[in-house]
Amino acid sequence: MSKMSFVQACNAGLRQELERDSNVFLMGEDIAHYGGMFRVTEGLLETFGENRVIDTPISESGFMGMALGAALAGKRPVAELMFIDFGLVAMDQILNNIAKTHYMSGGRCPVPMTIITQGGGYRGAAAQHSQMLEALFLHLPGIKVVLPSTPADAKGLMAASIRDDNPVVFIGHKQLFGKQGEVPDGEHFIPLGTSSVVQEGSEVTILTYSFTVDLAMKAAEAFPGKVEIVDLRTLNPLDWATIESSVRKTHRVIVAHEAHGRCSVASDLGFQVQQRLFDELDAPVEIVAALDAPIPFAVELENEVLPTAARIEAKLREMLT
Amino acid sequence: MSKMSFVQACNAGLRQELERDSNVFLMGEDIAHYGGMFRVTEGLLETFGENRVIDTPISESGFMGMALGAALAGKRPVAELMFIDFGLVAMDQILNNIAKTHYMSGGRCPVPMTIITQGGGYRGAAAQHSQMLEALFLHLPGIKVVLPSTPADAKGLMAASIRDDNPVVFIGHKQLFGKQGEVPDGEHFIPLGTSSVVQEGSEVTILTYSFTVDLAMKAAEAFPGKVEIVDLRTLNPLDWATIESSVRKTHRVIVAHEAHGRCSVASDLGFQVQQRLFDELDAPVEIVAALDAPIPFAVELENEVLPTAARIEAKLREMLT
Amino acid sequence: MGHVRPTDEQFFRTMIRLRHVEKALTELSAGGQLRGSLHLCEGQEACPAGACAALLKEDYVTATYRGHGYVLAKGTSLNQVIAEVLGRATGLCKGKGGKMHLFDQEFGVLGTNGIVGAGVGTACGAALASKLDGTGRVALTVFGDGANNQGHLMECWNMAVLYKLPVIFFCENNLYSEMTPLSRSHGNVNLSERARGFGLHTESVNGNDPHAVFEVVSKAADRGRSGQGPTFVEAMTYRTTGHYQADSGTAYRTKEEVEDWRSRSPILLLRQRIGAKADEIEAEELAVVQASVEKALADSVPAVSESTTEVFA
Amino acid sequence: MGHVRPTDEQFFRTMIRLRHVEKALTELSAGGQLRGSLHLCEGQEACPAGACAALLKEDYVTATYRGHGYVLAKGTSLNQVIAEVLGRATGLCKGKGGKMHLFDQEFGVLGTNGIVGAGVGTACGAALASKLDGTGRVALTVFGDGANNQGHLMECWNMAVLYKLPVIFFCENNLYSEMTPLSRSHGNVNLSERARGFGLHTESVNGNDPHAVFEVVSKAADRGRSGQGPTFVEAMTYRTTGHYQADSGTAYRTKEEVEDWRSRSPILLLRQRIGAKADEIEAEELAVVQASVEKALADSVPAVSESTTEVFA
Ligand SMILES: Cc1ncc(C[n+]2csc(CCOP(=O)(O)OP(=O)(O)O)c2C)c(N)n1
Ligand SMILES: Cc1ncc(C[n+]2csc(CCOP(=O)(O)OP(=O)(O)O)c2C)c(N)n1
Ligand SMILES: [Mg+2]
Ligand SMILES: [Mg+2]
Repeated sequence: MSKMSFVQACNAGLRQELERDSNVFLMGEDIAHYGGMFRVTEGLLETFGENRVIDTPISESGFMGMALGAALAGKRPVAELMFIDFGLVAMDQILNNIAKTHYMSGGRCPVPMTIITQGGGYRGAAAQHSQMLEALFLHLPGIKVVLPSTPADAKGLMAASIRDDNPVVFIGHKQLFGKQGEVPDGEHFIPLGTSSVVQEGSEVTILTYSFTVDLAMKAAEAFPGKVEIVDLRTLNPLDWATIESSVRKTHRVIVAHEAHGRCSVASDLGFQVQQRLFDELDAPVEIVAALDAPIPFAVELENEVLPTAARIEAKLREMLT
Repeated sequence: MSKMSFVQACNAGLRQELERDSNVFLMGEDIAHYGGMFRVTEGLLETFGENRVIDTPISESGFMGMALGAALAGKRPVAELMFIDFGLVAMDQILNNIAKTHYMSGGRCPVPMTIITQGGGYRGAAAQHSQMLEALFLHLPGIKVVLPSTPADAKGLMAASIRDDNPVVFIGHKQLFGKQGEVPDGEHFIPLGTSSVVQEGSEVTILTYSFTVDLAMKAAEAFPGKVEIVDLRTLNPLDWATIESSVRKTHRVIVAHEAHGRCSVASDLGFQVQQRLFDELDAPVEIVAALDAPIPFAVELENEVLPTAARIEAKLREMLT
Repeated sequence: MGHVRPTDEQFFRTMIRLRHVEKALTELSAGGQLRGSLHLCEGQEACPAGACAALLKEDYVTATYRGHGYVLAKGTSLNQVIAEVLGRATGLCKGKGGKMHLFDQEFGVLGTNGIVGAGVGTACGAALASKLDGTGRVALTVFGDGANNQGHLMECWNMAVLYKLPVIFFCENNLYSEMTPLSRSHGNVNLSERARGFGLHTESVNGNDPHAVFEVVSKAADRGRSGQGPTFVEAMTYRTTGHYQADSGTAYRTKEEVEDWRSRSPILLLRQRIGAKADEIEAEELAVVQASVEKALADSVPAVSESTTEVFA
Repeated sequence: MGHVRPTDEQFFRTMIRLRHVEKALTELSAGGQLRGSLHLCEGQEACPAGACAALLKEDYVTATYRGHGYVLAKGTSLNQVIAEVLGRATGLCKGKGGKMHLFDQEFGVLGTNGIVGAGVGTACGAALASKLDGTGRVALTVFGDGANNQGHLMECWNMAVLYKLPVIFFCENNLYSEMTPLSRSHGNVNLSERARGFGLHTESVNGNDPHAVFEVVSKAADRGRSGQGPTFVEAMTYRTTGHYQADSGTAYRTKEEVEDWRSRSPILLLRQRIGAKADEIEAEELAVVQASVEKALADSVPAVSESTTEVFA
């Protein structure tokens, strides 16, 4: 084990996979010579050279398409979107092509590529640099979605994402990038579709992921022993077994995330829990999500629109009394 | 009243608004000289001239951006996406810019523009020409979404969409385009946010919209008097009052739509109904939606992936027994 | 490198087969046995025939909704293509893809595509893979004149030059994008000039002459294989049918214009050159196509249980 | 048409104010009073000063995250801009937009933008409106060298030529996109050449000379107003700071290169020409900026209840 930041753990995960499989290569803006805007790819050019770590122009649609093509030609590309918000210029490549190619080809063409990116707010980055857009990648079938919340998970899930034979979107979070944690040395791999119960509790389950895990942990401090927190880690595939057993234990559920609420992961899981486990529920499933407004700039407004530990705590209090 | 097709009603709605307000103009591919791939804009160039009905290159991102700019400069652009699937190449303009401008500008810059388009399957148009993508426009705040199911609604909601001072996405459906119905002559306007109870019933409510309304009506034939069908017509704004009173009456809800299920309108409404009306429900909210696969080409597969009247009927039977 | 130039007869064979495929599909569509839109390439057959003849089996191709000709000319099984278009379980993509989505890894066919221009990135990525691995494979990507206005392509052109990718941008300039003529979609109708602005090497070619197409694509492939980077090929051609089966093709073009191009159709020209042998070849190919259609019609349809498999690998 | 060319002193005033705005913001950012990324235009001041002087109040501008200089030079209230960047209720956009999202309909400011190139379509649309309504307004849209590789722009260039829009594509070529030099992002580093391929009229200009910038933008505006269509202006300039506040700007550029450009900074050059008067003007502008910052710091922050208002009009 070594103590390192989330970013360093991502870097370690990339390094591990670059070493392991010569078909893995990286592409993205400012990732090679500069080492990445957030240092995720620092030092990789030096170790692996220009054929494995490639700087791209500001052409997300173009290079996402290229990642698809390279994947079809036998490589395992890892393409970085500097901010997930910028993925919107490449949405046709991602949703109409990358997500659908394996199916449309009748299984002839697997697409073993990974999109690495980061999202999230709380930084005054305003409406176009603060979003959590995982729901957009989940609505249409064909893409796996991974959102680790700890350095160790970042490394292990990075490995799983890259080794998966399907398109995977791996999403970090600005607020997590500096987070420190113990990370296994050497080969580390966490299978997609495994969630992690980060805190056990008896009265209410919080289903959450990414930076909101930290907020939920903080919120739960006021209710010792009562709050079970499931870090979902991957949203497709989903670890239903863990969700189900937690709900059967607590009979109350909050889904908490930072993304907006409508047509979201929160309402999706909220719906699915009530649909599958209706008779287990002692109260309606509740969600904590961003309020219905673009992410504002001013700190007072941003902290109102985005979920906070206080808001989760208030929801817990409501449910527990 | 005159009998006309859904397409003719859209055309009548456009004509009405072009006549009413000289700031309204149309832009899109093959819409002017050819009259539109689906004849929605037929004859409008002849009446209103080249400054009001403009053919564009195949540059959806570019002309969506231009519609935004023209709206900010005082016009009321109506921009056509020939298929909603093609909207994915313009997603940055739509979600990062068009949807957010009014809010980001602190209310200084309203964006009175309309995107007209069509989606939907059952036609062998396969994975990239058959999608229902309304959820993508609903997840992020800032866009109104309208999906009429009858010619009369198409005309009245077209007017409301164009007159609204906000971005509105108006979505037709391939299977509805030929549908005939009585349409009010002269000025016709249906406010956004009003749903329509197309059939009353006592035992179960189906919340639905677009072509799925027709499927639901067919499915309900087997259960006379029992099925209440609410055609939502607009998904943002939502007519909660009508939904709520229907649920209070039937205590059972199915949300049925053609789009995929995850992070969808169906799971969103399913969640919201259980959250707001938990104690009113005699059974979990159920959904009928596309199965988790891209839309396949072969008829046998497409009819399995997309909802059918038979599938809705089966779900009704399950709930009613 | 590359292939030996086919003879007139060989080109004629490729093209006449394609013509009969299209005839058969048009009939099946009219008869309700074929679903969805059918985008034909009648009149443009010299492009797929000439271009694919210049490629090796392991080279890559991506093309458009109008691109079945490239798939066939590249070597993919006719039976599988016909079965796919008819939605059969035996189809190239098991009936899941359909006519707009043909994939065949074996022959480097990385997809026809329903989104204008979207396959261009795919081809550049395959070319990048080829460059990284030093395999010498080239990628040919086919798109229309109208597709030049989709931003994705221009991003790819730049990257292809920047990375010196072994990719051939093959633009079928048939003067119209759907019903819109070049003059109403392009500020500068000289497409090659625009491409040159990106630093692309360009070639213009008579897209109705398979030999000429073969030649420029061979040269472009050589350029790619020898590390000289991408080529933009503008092939002047014309579709003598409508944009798709429901378009007569005459609402926006004069009959004279269509007739003029019809009289210069590559099949017609080669038929004149070959003489009597042409009928013989045609009869053979017609028989092949008919057999293929009959086989496909008799093939079983996909099992409903297939509908949600293969979403993921 | 257009404005009278400003004097050296007037240009100096505009630029030195901008410089002090940036200094003040940098300090506030370092002190933790200013949130988020701060993209400075130090060294590039002649571009906003020269370009906006050539526009009329009712003309339109869209710019980038680095575009506050254009907003100020266009006429928007300094107090409102500073208050916005500090997230105050009195801000131009009530604290909702923030530094990357400045909008001011009164002065035709249709947005700075956080997405590379995304404001280009907006400007073309405003230009289209101007053309449809015959108002004679022109639209100037500012973007960087790197933005040229975003497909959206190229789609817009084509449409601007096709529709003869009164739009000025103003490219600040500062040789780098973030930390990447032109040579690693462009297959052809001659940006004007690429633009000409679209049929665009182009002008290259020393972007560190406000008079020269004024001149070409005036000419471009005249072209637009008189129905001759769009112009692509390539202004050669350099940011003498990092890409944003957290970037020293020297990890990917040599100190010599930065120093060389610093010695040719437009503010330095004009200061030398103006002489003593420069200090006087600077003192005045510094005072204005300081007062504005003090005022904004004292202004109240937005009410929490504002957070979900104005999503819709
Ligand atoms: C992004 C996108 N926009 C629009 C369409 C609809 N569409 C299909 S084909 C076509 C015309 C393409 O013209 P061109 O590129 O010249 O190719 P051609 O059909 O002439 O071979 C259009 C607009 C689409 N499929 N994708
Ligand atoms: C679509 C998109 N991709 C990437 C980014 C991240 N980004 C912000 S500024 C920038 C560099 C832009 O360079 P250039 O256009 O030369 O403008 P400059 O910053 O030099 O003024 C990048 C890549 C973004 N904001 N939007
Ligand atoms: Mg064409
Ligand atoms: Mg730059």
